[in-house]
Amino acid sequence: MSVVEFFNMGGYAFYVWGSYGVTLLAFVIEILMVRHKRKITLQQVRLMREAGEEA
Amino acid sequence: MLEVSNLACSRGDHRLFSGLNLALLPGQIMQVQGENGKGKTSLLRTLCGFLLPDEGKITWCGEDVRELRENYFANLLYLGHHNAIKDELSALENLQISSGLSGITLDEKSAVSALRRMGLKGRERLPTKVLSQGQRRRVALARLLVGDAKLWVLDEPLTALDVGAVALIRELMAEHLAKQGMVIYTTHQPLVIEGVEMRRLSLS
Amino acid sequence: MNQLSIFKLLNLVIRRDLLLAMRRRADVLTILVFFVLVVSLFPLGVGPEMDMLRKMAAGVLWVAALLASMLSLGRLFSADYLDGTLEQMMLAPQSLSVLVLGKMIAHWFVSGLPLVLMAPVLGLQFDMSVPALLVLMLSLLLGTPILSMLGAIGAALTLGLRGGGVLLSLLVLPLCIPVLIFGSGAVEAVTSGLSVVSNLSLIGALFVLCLVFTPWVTAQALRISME
Amino acid sequence: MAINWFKYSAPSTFYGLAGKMIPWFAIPSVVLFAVGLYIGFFVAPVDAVQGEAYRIIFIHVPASILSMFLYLVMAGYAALGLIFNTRLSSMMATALAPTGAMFAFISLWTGALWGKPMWGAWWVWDARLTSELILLFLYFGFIALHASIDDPRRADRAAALLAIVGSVNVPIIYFSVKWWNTLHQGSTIKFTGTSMHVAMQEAMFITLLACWFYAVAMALIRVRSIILERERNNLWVSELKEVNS
Repeated sequence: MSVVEFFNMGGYAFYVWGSYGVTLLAFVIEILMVRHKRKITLQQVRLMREAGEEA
Repeated sequence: MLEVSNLACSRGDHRLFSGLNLALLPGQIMQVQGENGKGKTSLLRTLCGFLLPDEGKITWCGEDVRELRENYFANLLYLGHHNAIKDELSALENLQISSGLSGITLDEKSAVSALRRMGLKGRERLPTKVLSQGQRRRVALARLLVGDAKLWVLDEPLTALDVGAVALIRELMAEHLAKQGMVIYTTHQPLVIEGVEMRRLSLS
Repeated sequence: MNQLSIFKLLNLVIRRDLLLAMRRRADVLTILVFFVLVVSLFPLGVGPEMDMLRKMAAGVLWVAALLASMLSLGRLFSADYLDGTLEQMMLAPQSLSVLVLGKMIAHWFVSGLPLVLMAPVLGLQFDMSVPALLVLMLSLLLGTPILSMLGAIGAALTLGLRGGGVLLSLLVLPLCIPVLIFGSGAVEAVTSGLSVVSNLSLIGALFVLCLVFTPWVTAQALRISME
Repeated sequence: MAINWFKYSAPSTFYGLAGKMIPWFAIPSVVLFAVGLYIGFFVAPVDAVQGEAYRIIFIHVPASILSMFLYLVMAGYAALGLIFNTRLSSMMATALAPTGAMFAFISLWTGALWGKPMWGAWWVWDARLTSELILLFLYFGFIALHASIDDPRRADRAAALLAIVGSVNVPIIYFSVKWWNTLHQGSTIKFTGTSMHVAMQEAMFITLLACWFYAVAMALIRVRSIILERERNNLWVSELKEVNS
């Protein structure tokens, strides 16, 4: 099973790698979004705390 | 008899007040004082069962309000910032529907006399959208005359009322207290009823 | 005791809402005109060939009925919410579920019934046969109350929210898909000579299911929204 | 020793617990994906009928199962939060929704890409695909309703009620779509089931497990930021090392 044959997927390369590619993309996007949400929340908590200290 | 023990309320995640206790006996009147945003309205709405308190219990004649539900509502009359009247309907229709919902059978004659006493003589059948703000408030207040609710919860009842109307409200409150009714209210104008101890509860 | 009997309470609420609707007769007409408008758009879009139109008539009429009732649901509670009457209704010593059922029935009179009466007229635009028109009316008669009942849940959940109308449709339309399928399926069954009983009984089953559960669920939704 | 579950139901303690659990779900998920896909691509034989295209099922089927399963789990947490008023379960429901929606989307996308070589059309009104599409709408409804309400408490409870009503409707929708589909198109060919080679089933089961681990890890990460957001006024949040660093 040479590498080229593998990627060709018996002529269905577009469909197979299209599916797995988008799935990987969806996973990556979701992970990035969750990390971004965490960063934003931490920033927000810090801002609230500083605002709290000044009041 | 209304009793509140160790009540705590919050709006969103901001704690308004906690550990609040009060007891209102028949024939007593209590004013809730405090600057804006201190939770006066939230307290009144919690008493009516709209807001779920974080802690504490509200009991009516010894039973928890949440179990009583319909029986408690039968004895409760709440007047909020909104007038709770429909602009398309006439004052008479509004009053008949609101009393009908409270389970009070009200014939037209007594409805008209209630509206007349509120100073709406001749305007009973006009759609309320043509009335002035003060007159609309009087239509809302006409509910005080109808029905037998023992506990009045009034959120700033005197707003947009002229001197005559304020005197009328004072008179109605006096009558209600004489009949062993109870009143808990908020207001920004001073209100004194002769011969009655004006209790105060301050939310600080 | 102040607790009204179910029928007295229903009677009171339905009369109140219909009285209000009659004072604002324009709202009733806008729903009907919207229904007629949406249905008439399709031939313009698809082309006037009769056999094509006849095939898609049921689907078009049902989807238009769905959209028309979504349109009017926004006002089911929001008008009362804004002027404080909804608060008083929730404080009335009555069972909230029955009160909400009354409002649903009143809403159906205003938005569902006119659609049922108008549908056959529009059916002629699509050259539908008489039995098809009859089954269409019957399926709409059973189906539109379900739309009002499911829609009431959405209206209660999106009470007082900005962008409530669109959000309401997003929440409720997926839930109405079974009714749409069986409704248009009934008309297709009769045009292709099959028996209509299965479709209509399925819609009837959904109707009873909704009649039992939606008032209580809507009452819970109102309590959540009014907090 | 009886684990005091109520201790962990308080958001502050659950925050720490969730933090420790995330690696225990994230790492196995990656490992299982690698193993599952390896078996799927190298061990499993070529399918007689569909050639190589069938290998898409190793992600399509797990995604479909997960999207349905996560919706029911979400409705379960939502019901718990609504009935017992436990804020943590409502937060869990909110945390699960985006991941569930993503799996529904993946299931639709891979279903379409699989349908093209199999049935010659990108989108086929097959009963399963159509109900998957409706499930995606239900997810969007949940997320949109939750996002459009400012007060977090009302948002949780309103979205919870919608999730419960939705979960009651999922079977009704599925059967009505199935009934509708067979009425118009006749029954579609069945390709999952016993006729599959054992390696195929193994691969699919492993990737299913991998997706499940992934979903739990994502939910835990997201629920931690929701907890932070909701508890930002509380003392324990300001003492957290992440906040001070």
